[in-house]
Amino acid sequence: MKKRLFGLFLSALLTMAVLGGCTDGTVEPSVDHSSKEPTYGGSVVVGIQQDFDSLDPHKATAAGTKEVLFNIFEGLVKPDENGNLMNAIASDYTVSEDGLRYTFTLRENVKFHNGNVVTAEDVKYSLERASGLLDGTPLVSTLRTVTKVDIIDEQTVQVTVGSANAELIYGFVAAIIPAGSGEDATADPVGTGPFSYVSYKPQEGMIVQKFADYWQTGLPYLDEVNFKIVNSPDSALLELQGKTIDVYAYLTDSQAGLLQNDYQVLASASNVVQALYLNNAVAPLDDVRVRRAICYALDRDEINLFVGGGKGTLLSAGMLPTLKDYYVDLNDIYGTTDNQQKAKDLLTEAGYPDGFDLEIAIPSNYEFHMQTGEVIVEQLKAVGINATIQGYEWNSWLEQVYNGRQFEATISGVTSDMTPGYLLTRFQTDSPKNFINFSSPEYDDIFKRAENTMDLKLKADYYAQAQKILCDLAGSAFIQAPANQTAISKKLAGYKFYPVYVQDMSTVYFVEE
Amino acid sequence: MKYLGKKLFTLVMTLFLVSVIAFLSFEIIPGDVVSSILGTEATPEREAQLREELGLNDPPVVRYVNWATGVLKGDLGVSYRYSKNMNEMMPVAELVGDKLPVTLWLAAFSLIMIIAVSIPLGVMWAKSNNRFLDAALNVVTQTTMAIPSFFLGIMVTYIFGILLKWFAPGGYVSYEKDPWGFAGYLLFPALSIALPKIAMTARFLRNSMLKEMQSDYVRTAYSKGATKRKVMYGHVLRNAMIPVITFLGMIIAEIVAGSIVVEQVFGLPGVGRLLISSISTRDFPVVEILILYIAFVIIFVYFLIDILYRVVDPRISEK
Amino acid sequence: MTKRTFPKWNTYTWVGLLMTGLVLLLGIVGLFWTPYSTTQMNAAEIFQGPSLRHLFGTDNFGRDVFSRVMEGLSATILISTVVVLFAAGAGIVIGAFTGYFGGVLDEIVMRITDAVNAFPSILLTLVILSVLGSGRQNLILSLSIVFVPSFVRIVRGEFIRLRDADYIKRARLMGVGRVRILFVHILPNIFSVFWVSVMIGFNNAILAESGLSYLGIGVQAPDATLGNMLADAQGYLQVAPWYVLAPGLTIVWLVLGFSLLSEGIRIGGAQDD
Amino acid sequence: MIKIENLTVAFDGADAVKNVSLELLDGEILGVVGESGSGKSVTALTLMGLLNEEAVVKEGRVIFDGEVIREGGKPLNKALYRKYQGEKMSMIFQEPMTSLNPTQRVGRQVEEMLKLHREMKPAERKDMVLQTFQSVGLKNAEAVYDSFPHQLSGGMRQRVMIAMAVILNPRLIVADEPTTALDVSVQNQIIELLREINKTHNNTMLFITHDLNLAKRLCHRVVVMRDGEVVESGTAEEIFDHPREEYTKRLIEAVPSRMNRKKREIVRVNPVIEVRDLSVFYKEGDNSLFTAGKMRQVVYDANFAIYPGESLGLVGESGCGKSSLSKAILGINQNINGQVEQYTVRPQMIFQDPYGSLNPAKTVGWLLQEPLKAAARMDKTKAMSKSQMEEAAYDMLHKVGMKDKYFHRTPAQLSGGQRQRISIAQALITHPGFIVADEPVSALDVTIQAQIMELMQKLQEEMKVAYLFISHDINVVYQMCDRIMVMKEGRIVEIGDTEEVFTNPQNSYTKDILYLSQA
Repeated sequence: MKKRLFGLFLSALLTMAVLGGCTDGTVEPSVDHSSKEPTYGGSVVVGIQQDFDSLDPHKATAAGTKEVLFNIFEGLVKPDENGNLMNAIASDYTVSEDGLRYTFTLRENVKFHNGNVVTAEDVKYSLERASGLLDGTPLVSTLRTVTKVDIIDEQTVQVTVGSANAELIYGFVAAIIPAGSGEDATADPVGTGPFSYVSYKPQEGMIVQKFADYWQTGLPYLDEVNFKIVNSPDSALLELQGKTIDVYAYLTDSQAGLLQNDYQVLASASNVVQALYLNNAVAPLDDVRVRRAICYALDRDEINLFVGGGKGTLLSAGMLPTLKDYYVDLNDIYGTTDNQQKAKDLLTEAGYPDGFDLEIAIPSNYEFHMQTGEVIVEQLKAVGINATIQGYEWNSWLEQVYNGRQFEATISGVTSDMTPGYLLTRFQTDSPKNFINFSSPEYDDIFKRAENTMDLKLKADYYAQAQKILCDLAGSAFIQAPANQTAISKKLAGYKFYPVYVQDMSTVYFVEE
Repeated sequence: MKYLGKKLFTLVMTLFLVSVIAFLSFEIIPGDVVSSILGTEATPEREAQLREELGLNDPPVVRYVNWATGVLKGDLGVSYRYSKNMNEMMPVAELVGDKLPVTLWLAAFSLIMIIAVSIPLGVMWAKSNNRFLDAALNVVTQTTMAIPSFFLGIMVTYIFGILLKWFAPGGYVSYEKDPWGFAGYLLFPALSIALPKIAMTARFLRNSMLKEMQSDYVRTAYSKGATKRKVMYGHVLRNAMIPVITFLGMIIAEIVAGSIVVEQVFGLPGVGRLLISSISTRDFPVVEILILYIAFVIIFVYFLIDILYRVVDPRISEK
Repeated sequence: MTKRTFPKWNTYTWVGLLMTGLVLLLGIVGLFWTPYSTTQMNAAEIFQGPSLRHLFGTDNFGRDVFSRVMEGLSATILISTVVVLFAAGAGIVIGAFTGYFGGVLDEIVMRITDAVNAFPSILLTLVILSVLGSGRQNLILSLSIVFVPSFVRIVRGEFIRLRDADYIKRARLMGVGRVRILFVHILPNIFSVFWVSVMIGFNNAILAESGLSYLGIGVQAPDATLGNMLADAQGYLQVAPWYVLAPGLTIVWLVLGFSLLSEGIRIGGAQDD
Repeated sequence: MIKIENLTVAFDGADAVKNVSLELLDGEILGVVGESGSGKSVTALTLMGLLNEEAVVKEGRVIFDGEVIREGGKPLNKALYRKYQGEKMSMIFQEPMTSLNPTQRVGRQVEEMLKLHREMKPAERKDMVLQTFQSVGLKNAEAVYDSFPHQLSGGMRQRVMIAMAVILNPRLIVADEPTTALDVSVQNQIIELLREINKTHNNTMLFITHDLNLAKRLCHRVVVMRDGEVVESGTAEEIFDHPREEYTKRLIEAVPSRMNRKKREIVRVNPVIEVRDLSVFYKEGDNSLFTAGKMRQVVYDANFAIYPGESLGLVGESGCGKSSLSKAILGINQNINGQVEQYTVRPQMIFQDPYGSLNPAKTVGWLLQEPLKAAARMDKTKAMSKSQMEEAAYDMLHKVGMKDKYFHRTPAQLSGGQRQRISIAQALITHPGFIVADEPVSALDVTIQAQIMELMQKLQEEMKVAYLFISHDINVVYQMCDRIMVMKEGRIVEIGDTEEVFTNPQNSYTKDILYLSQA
């Protein structure tokens, strides 16, 4: 596996390493502990794949860091396992009619790990720091529209934003930290979460311990959690077999099979959109017929079978089924198996009856994408397209493909956060993240309308239209949301799957033998 | 004194060259630490802020000079990538100081294994007149040397860890926490490093001894009525060890400087792994120091070998 | 005592020749023909164990491992051969001049090779591969550069040894040109030593390539080399051991064959003296 | 009494010693004389039980004081032999440098004899070693005791070897060419030491040598061997004064002596080379950027000239500057003061070692044509066609007395004498007027030596070439040279007509070496 080298530094684009929420009951624990009583105490080792990019909750961007910091830091609101927001440090909040003013009421007596009670000062400081009001640089980009944070009284904070956005509330998951701690050079991470920070060692991991004064009484169960950085998927398997880790969330399909008897192995859909992303600005991919031909040529059932054991969820546009209010199933448009005749016809029509050469750039540290690439090359060969794989080191891929847009096609995964707009915003013509150079005035128009409405129904409708346009114009050849398989020790129960990228250890407990 | 002066000059020259090459490499390779940290979530503001924080806006020469003067003053700088706490980055000295013992212990363990096994084995092999044993050892050592290092590591893990359960793969414990557990775990990676080197050293020693046994002074020793044993240990071994010392030196340099692959296979948080990960995250301060460390170790070991050579071989010091 | 021009043949030479000959043949045949397609995937045949139909079983895409090993062999052999040719060629030229003439040039070249030697080869490889992009040619180029210093050392040592030989002194007295002395008079005399180091270099190239593949900076799929296959397969060690063992043991076999061959040549050469 | 009876020893199936019988009487020095390959060393090593394992004793017996210690067809009884080795028989080897362990102090190496065979306290052992050192003429015994072999001179090393051999006062001492690697004056001292030991300790000595003069001087009885067989044996007088066998006669005749010398008239005008006030220096230390090499002077103010067709002999001990002088003349060493004027085409050189002076990768034909090619490249007027060159090469091959079939052979397929012929041919093919011959016959057997000297003289007549003939053997020089030049410590101490120098030496050093080399 090539994951060895760079496996530790994956950024938000992680695919296999993504914990996805599956709220529609696809999670079927192989051992049912629900009848058993939770016990308190104990220590658990959780295998994680990435090293920490920062211990500052506002500066951390890597999904692998956020999944752990979730246990230490909390925002005014926080996500639950159903993809909804629940109140955390805020006990309640209201949004003004025009969507420009958010008023939060703070929960009483929420304590930081240092023993201090969270005050309105702390909240104001944290939000100003995250939104860039302190030094001009927004650390949490969703909060960039925040213009003012006011303390109404000791328990109330009002946030004013420059433009209305129904999805902005998701930005308030940003961590609340003690006032001034962002400038204190020697500060250890201090938050209000169920676990408090103990130590961190590069390349080894982070240890956290139970926070006794956690505001949700009864939580957490465990005394200590060791988030241990695992070197590679292969060593993760060995460590699971050697019982040196208790929880690991990023199994490959063959590993899942091996562990079936010794662990509770749970599958869930991830929050990643894997696609053969096509650069819409270069010939011959600038011709919509060619892009459609590629979509017809792919046999996504086969890809799913080969690289994910058939457990992935097939996609046809850039939206995830986990965001169920906004997702439309468009798999019928190009079909889930190959339609070679249609593909060839389209190619002929576009003036490429004999196909063409296509270079697929893939970050080579992602075994999953590399393998997908191997399958796709074979499938494209059948319609005459001579595709080759060019592996890139992750950083080079970022620079040349993602940021530089110097590529023809690439296989990658885009991770979603909780906001439905996140996945679709990048396909606007002038979006800085529009690395595929997708350009459709119609799409831009629809997306703008969706963004500006506070009516969620209407918003969902606009998003559905946008997905249809994206699919119809074959902006890229979308493939799947890969399945995510997690191994959990049989001694543990209470592990919850989230639709976003977190490892919530607060509800995990040892069962009585 | 002059000898020392010359050696010192060579050391400094080489270290300087190495640091420049490393610096230039970082200028050339695509991708930088900023994009590495921010990944796909980069915004222009954050990028600019981070660039400013890390001092990446200065021209390359200024950055190199700043870095070099810092190092000369004993300030190894801070990592671009690893945090010490919420707001501070990890000082390179602390980071490397934390990882170095792992690598050094690993090297020490393997070296002990290599010396403890290969020297008796080489002597026994050279002494033996048994054709079958000779051929068997030849094939076994050749085969050991033909196994790619990571494949050997995987096999060791699989056989000793999964099948025999003599150790828990990945169950590395820090040397501060549990020295015995640490040592017990290190045995197996050390074994994977040592196996091919044992084969190489034993072969080398054996060949060296066979060559020495053709020497005139061996005949002289026999003419005194000495037994083969006395001749071997009293005369041949020391002379045969002279070239072996150089050979061992190369091996020491190799394992102290880079047990990269084995650290990777066994999940040891040593400097080899740190180097690889720091290269891919473009963590320049860490990479520079590690490369200088490796270069220093290599040159220093060769220097020690040179001195040892003078001790063992009286002919050299006279020249 | 008469001296043979060719080293004496012994068991090592024969066994080594047999072993390398077999895999070389497989590799060469693999360039033109394999029993099955090396890329065609077959969902029905995933992870079939070794059988008469699939000698080394099948992989995670249902491809025939034996066919892929054949293809990988030819790629590995090609890469290693080119690397060694390049490195040895450069080693001869640089080593010859520095060894024979010595002086400031020698001092500079030795300092540079010292620096390259003291420089982690993986970093060097990564730098070159990052600058040029990954791929076969660039891997060859970077490995070659990493391998040059060792050849320079060997060649240089031999030229230093021979530059004061009586017959070279005589050649100088005759007025033979310097370049001719280097390459016509001295060079043929270092071949026995050189040949052995070429073989060792060949083996090191194979092992280095597989090591780089393991670290993820080697040749990329689907361009199979043995090292690359081994690195890809190791995740399936417990599911499909044959998939790992096939390329792994082929590497061992190939390297062992060359080691035995060079051992045979070395012993044969020693017996001649 | 020590006896070797009907000994046959084979290597690789070929008999190296055939049916040899020797008898050593108590107190005598028995010389075994022969050229290389005569089996003399193999006989001695068999006697000592030191043959390596490839050798097979097919037949015969070795009897030591009535006990059979080695018998044909049986393997070596190592345990039995160890009782004799060191205690009752010991050996002195040819190369004291390599025969001593380079990494052990010599005192300890001699002491090992005592450790192996005597129960003694360490202090007693050391005393005894020091005493023995003094008895073999090592003056500063304490210092020698603590020295490593490389810190001693050649003569001292051989004395250490002798001390080792005599310390247990064995019945038999085998000396295998003990003086060959040494300078004449030291050689003489060692011979005298051996003679003295033989007299005082009255032990038996087997003295192996290729040098007939030495045998004549030292031995009571002499055995002549050839191709593994004994040719003739008898008392020293019988053998040297009344040889019966043809081979013995030839051997004795081949030894250069002051008898057979052709006199020639040389016209000394227009020298081929003229040397004026030549001083030669050597760089010390390694050639690096950091150490500006120190210069050591090795030749002081040499003045001489050599004329066409003349042979000038250069005599001196090792390290006296002979080789440095010759290299300076040829321009190999450029660190000189003074002048060297050449009046001929590129002078060539013939070296001592016939194995090292021909490129082993090439054929004889190529080696002979290479000088022509080189000459043509430097001077276009000398360009020759391929066939012309080949013809010249064959011609030269014939001139040095070799047949056409050797044209395509490599040096490895030639004997030492043949190689030296090719060397000469290669040096002469471009018709240089002057050649430096550095010990050209020293490494050769006497009979071959005579042939080569004859060849060189013949070619000198034919080609009018001048030789600077360097040798440590003054008798060889006497036979070869018209004039003689004696060097000591970098200075030419005497130069003059050969007859005159020999009959009436002016310098005391010249007198010494003339005396020492008298048989």
